[in-house]
Amino acid sequence: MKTRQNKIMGLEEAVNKYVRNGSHISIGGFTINRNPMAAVYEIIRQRIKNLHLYAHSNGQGVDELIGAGCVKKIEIAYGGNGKFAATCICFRKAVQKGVIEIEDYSNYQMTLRFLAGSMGIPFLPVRSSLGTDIVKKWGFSRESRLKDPKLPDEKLITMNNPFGDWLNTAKVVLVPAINTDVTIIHVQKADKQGTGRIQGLSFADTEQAKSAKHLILTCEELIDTEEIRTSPDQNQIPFINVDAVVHVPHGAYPTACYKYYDYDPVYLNDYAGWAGNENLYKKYLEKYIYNIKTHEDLINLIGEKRLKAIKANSSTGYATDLIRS
Amino acid sequence: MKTRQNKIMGLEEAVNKYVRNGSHISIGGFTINRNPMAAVYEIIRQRIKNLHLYAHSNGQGVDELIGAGCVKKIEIAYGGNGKFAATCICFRKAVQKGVIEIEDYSNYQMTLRFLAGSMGIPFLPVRSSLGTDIVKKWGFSRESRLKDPKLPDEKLITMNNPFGDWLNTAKVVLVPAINTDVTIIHVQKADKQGTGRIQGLSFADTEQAKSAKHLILTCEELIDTEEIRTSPDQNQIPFINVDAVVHVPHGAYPTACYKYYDYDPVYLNDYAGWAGNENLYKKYLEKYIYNIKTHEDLINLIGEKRLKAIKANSSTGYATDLIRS
Amino acid sequence: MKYTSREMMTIVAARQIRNGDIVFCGTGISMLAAMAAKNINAPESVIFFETGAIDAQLDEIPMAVADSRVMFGASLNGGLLDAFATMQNRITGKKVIGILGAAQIDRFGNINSTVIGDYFNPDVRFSGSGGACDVASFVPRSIIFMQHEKRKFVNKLDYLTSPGHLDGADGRKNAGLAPGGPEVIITDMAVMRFHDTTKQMYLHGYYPGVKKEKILENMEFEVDVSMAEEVRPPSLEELKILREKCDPQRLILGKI
Amino acid sequence: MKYTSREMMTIVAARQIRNGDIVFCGTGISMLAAMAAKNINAPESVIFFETGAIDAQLDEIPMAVADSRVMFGASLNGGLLDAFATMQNRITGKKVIGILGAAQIDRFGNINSTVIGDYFNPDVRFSGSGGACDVASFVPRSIIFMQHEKRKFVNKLDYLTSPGHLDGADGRKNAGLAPGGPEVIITDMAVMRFHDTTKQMYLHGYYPGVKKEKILENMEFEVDVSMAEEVRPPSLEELKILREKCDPQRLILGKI
Repeated sequence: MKTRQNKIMGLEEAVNKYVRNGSHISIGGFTINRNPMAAVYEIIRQRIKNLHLYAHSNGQGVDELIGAGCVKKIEIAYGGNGKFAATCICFRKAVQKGVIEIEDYSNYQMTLRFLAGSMGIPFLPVRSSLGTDIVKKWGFSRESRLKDPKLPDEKLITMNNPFGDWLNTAKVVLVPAINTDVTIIHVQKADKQGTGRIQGLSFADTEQAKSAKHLILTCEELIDTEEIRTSPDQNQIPFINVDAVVHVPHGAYPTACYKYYDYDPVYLNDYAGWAGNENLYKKYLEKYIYNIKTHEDLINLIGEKRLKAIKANSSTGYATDLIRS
Repeated sequence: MKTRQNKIMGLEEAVNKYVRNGSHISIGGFTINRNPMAAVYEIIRQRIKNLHLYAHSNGQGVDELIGAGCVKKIEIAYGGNGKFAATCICFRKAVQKGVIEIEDYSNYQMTLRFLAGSMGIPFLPVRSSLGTDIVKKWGFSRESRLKDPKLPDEKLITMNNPFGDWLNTAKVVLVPAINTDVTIIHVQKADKQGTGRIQGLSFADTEQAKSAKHLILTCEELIDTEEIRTSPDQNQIPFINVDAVVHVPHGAYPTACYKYYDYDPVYLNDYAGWAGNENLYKKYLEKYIYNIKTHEDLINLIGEKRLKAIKANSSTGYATDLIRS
Repeated sequence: MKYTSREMMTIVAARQIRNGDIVFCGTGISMLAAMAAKNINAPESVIFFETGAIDAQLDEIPMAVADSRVMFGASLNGGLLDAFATMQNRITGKKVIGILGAAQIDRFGNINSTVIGDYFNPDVRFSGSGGACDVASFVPRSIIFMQHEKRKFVNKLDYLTSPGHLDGADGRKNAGLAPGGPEVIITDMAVMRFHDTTKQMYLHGYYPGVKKEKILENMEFEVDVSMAEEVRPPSLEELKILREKCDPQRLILGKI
Repeated sequence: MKYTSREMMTIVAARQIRNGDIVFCGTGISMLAAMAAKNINAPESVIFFETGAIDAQLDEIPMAVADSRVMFGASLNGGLLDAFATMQNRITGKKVIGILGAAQIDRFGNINSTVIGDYFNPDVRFSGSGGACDVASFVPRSIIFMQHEKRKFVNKLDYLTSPGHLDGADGRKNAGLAPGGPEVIITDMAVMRFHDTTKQMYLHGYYPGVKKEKILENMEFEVDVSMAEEVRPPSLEELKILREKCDPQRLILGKI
C-alpha cells in the first residue's frame, strides 16, 4: 500500500523485491550526476538480466548496467558521459557487437514519454524530429512490437495538426507513453513515508518517478516526516508514488550529488580506461561490484582521501577546485 | 528585450503598456489566493474593456473584472470563490444577462491549454470530458471562431488513440493551446530581472506565465538578484519570460498571499453582499477602485487593524484563528 | 445522541473511504468527510486537493481548496497539473476516491454543475465544472453529495458537466472513459448506489425515520427500493471525533 | 599574438551570438563560446542548458551539462521538460540560438551523431541525439561546430539525427518543422553558411593562411567559394577575455 507510513527497506531487499529478470526499468539522474549508483551496483550484484531499459541521458548508471550484461533492450536518447566519455564505452561496444537491441529517441522525446506515462495518457505531441531518421528508423521491428504487449505498436507517429494551422503548426510527432515496472531514483532527502526532495536540477526524475508502477527511492539523508513537511514547496516526489525508501549515503557515488559530493574524476577516468579492455573490465567488476557486499563497503574501499576530495563545498554544492582532468 | 537586467516598472505603466482594449489575458492565483488584485484594480481603473479572459478557477480577480465591465468573452472552468461564493456573483449575473460570452472547460483542460501554449504545441490530449456537454456544447460558434484568428477553429476534438489501445485508452480529447497577449501573476519574491519565486501552491501560474506573449510579475517583495539566486531550486518563473516587474506589497489583497497575509474575510463578505446589489456595487467601485489612485491607497483605506488581523503567522503561513465566518 | 443531517451525511461518506485511499475533495462537507475518515476508519488515507497539496495537515478548516491552510504541513505543494495527473495516472489514479456535489443528477449518476435552463440563455448559472469533470472522468470510485429534492434528481440534465455512467451499462466504455464512475450518492435522506450491470441508480439505504415513499416523492425518476435497509446512524465515537477533532468551530457542520 | 585553432573557433562562434540571445549549449567548446560571448559582445545573453539550468554562473567549467557546476548561482533550476519547452515555446524559442556538434554533416546542414555504417549493424556507434535533434527542430538559428574532414562533410549521412534544411529550399516547411535551421558551420579551417533560397552550404570565410582548395579537398561535396573572405582572427581583447576569464585552467581550450 503506497500510503503506508513506513517504507524503509534495505537496498538488497528493495532490488530483490522489485527488479526482476526482464523488468522494464528506468533510473534517475543525468550523465555524471545523481545516478542511483548504489542500486545499479546492487542490480549487477544480484545478476539480474534481460532488463528493458528506458533512458534519456542517464550516463554512468546505464553504461554500467550494459557493461555488466544486465540489459537486453534499450530505448535511449544519449549514450554519452560528458567529458568522461563522448560515447559511453560499454554502450558503444554492446551496440556495435549487437549484444543489445537499441532504439533511438531524442532527450525531449524520452522525457515526454515519461511525462505521458506519469499523466496517464497514451501519447504526447512534439515538433521535434520531423524529417529525421529518428522517425524513420525503428530499432524494434513492427513484428516484435506486435508480439510484445509491453511495447506500443508504433515507435513514433507523424500526424497532421487536427486544429488546422493553430500555432502555425502543420504536423506533430506523437511519442508513446512509458510506464516502467520499476524506476529507481536517488534523492538528497526523504522521509520514511517516501516524500522525496531533490536539490539542484531535477532532470527528468519527477516524470520518471511518476510513470513507474513501482518506485524505489534511495536517499542521501533520511529525515523526519515533520521536518520534510516544514518545506513542502521543496519536495518533488509524492509519497503516494513510492514503494521503498532506502537510506544509502553516497548512493550516487561515483556520480555527483549536489550539495553533498561531486563526481569522482578518478573513478570515472579509471572506469573509462577499464571499460575499453575486457580483462581490466572483468577485474573491475570483481573488485568493485561482485566482491563488495554493500555500497558502504565500496565507499570504504574508495577511502577517506578521495571522499574528502569530492566533498561538496557547502555554498556552491560541488567540490571547488577539484582536480578533474 | 526579455533578457535585460532591469524590468522594474510602476503598476500604472505596466498595465498601460501591455493590457489593451480587446487583449487576450489571464491572471494567476486560484479563487481566494494569490490573485494579482492590485493589477486587476488597475485594469478596472484604466477602464480597459472587451478583454478576452482565460481562467481556470481564478476566482476573485475574474469576478471583479467581470463586475466592472472589462470582460467581453471568457473561457473558464470554475466561476466560484470557495465558501465566499458558491458561484461568483458578478459572473453569475453577467452570464445570466448575456453581457459576457462564455465557453466552458474543466480545470485540468484549462491548465493543459496553458501548458500546451507554454510548450509551443498546438494541443494536448486528455481523457477528461468524453461524453459530456463540455465537448458537445461550444460557447463560441464555429462561424465566430473561423472569423477570429486568435481562436482555434474547434473547441475540443475527440480522437481515437492512434497507438491502438496503448494504455488501455480508446479515445482522447484534444485541448487547443492558449497563448495570451498578456498574463499577470503575483509572486512572493522577485528580483529586478524578473526571476520569480512562488511560495506554497503554484496553481497553474507557471504554465500561464510561460504561455503569455507578455508577462507582468507583481511581487510582494523585491529582492536582490544575488539573493534570489542563492536558491535557484525555489524559483519557478524564469526571467526570460518576463516583461515587467512591479513591486506591490499586499498586491494580492483582498486574496491571500501564503507566508505574507491571509484573505480578508471582511472584504470578501462585504464584496459578496455589494455585488448582489447594483447600487451598492456602484458605490463599491467608486470608493474602492475608481477613487483610489494606487494599491497603497487601498491598503491605507483598509487600515492597520484589518491588515493586522490577516497578517500571516510566520510558521503556518496564514493568519491563525482569524475570524472567517 | 442527537445528530444533524449534515453530521449523518458526513459520517456516511467517511465510511466509504478505505484505508489506503487517496481522497480527492473540495471544501465543505467533502473535506470534512475525508478528515473524519482519516481520524476514524482510514488512518492511512490521504487528503488531496486539485490545487496540488498532498496530505495537508489542516490544523484549521480551509474555506477554499486554494486556502493557505491546505499548504501548511503538506507532504508536497505542487500545482493543478500535478494534482490532475495523479488522478489520470494508471497507478496512483486507481487509489483515488472522488467526492463531488452537483445541482442536478440523473439516474446514471451524471451530474450538472453548470446551468439550469438553456446553455446559451440560462435561468441560473452555476460555477461550472472546476475539476469535477476531470475527477469524474478519471477515477474509479466517487461519492456524490446531493440535497434530496425533486428538481435535483431529474430525468434529463440541463447540462452534463461531469460523467457518471453516461447512458448506463457500457456508457463509459463506449465514450472512451476510464472504468469506474460514481459509486454512491449520499443525500440528506438516503444512500443510493448503482446496479452492477445496468448502472441504474437504486435506493441502498434510508436514514432512520425517513420513509421510502418520501424519498421517491423527492425524485423525478423511479428507482428500485427493494434492497434498501436503514442506514446505521453515527456512533457516539464517530460523532465525538467529527465534532471535537474535525470541526470544533462547526465552520462546516453548522448549527446543531 | 598567436592563437590556437580551438581559440579561433570559439571566438568566431561567440561573435554569432547577439545581445539578448538565449544560448543553448552543451559542454566543451560550445559552452566556452557562450561564455565568451557573454563576456565580450553579448552581455545580456543567457546561458542555457538542456538539463534545466537558466543563466548559470559557471564559476568553474562544467564537465557535463548535468555537472553540479551549472546548478550553483543559476536563476532557476528546473528539469529537461522546462528546458526543451523553452525552445519549442513561440515566444522564448524565437530568441534561442543552438550550438551543436556532429560526426557527419551534409550540404543542407543535416547532421548525424548516431552511427557510422548501417543503423542495425553499425561500424561505429556514437552517443545519439541527446537534445540535439530537439534543438535543431525547434530553434530559428544554430551554430554547428565541425572538424573539417572529408569523412565528416559527406554526400549522404549514414543517419539523419538532427534536421538542418533537410532537402533544401522548403525542406523544413514541407516536413512540418519550425522555420530556422542551421545558420553557420564553424570548422577548424573555415566558416560556412547557407544560401538564403537554396539552403545549400557555401564557404563564407576561410581562416588566415587556409587555402580555399584545401577546404574543398576536405569535403565530399562541392560548395560555392565565390563569396568567401578571410575571417578576422581573434583580437587581443577577445583572446585575453577568453583565456583569463572564461577558461583560465584551459580545461576546454587545451594546450597552447
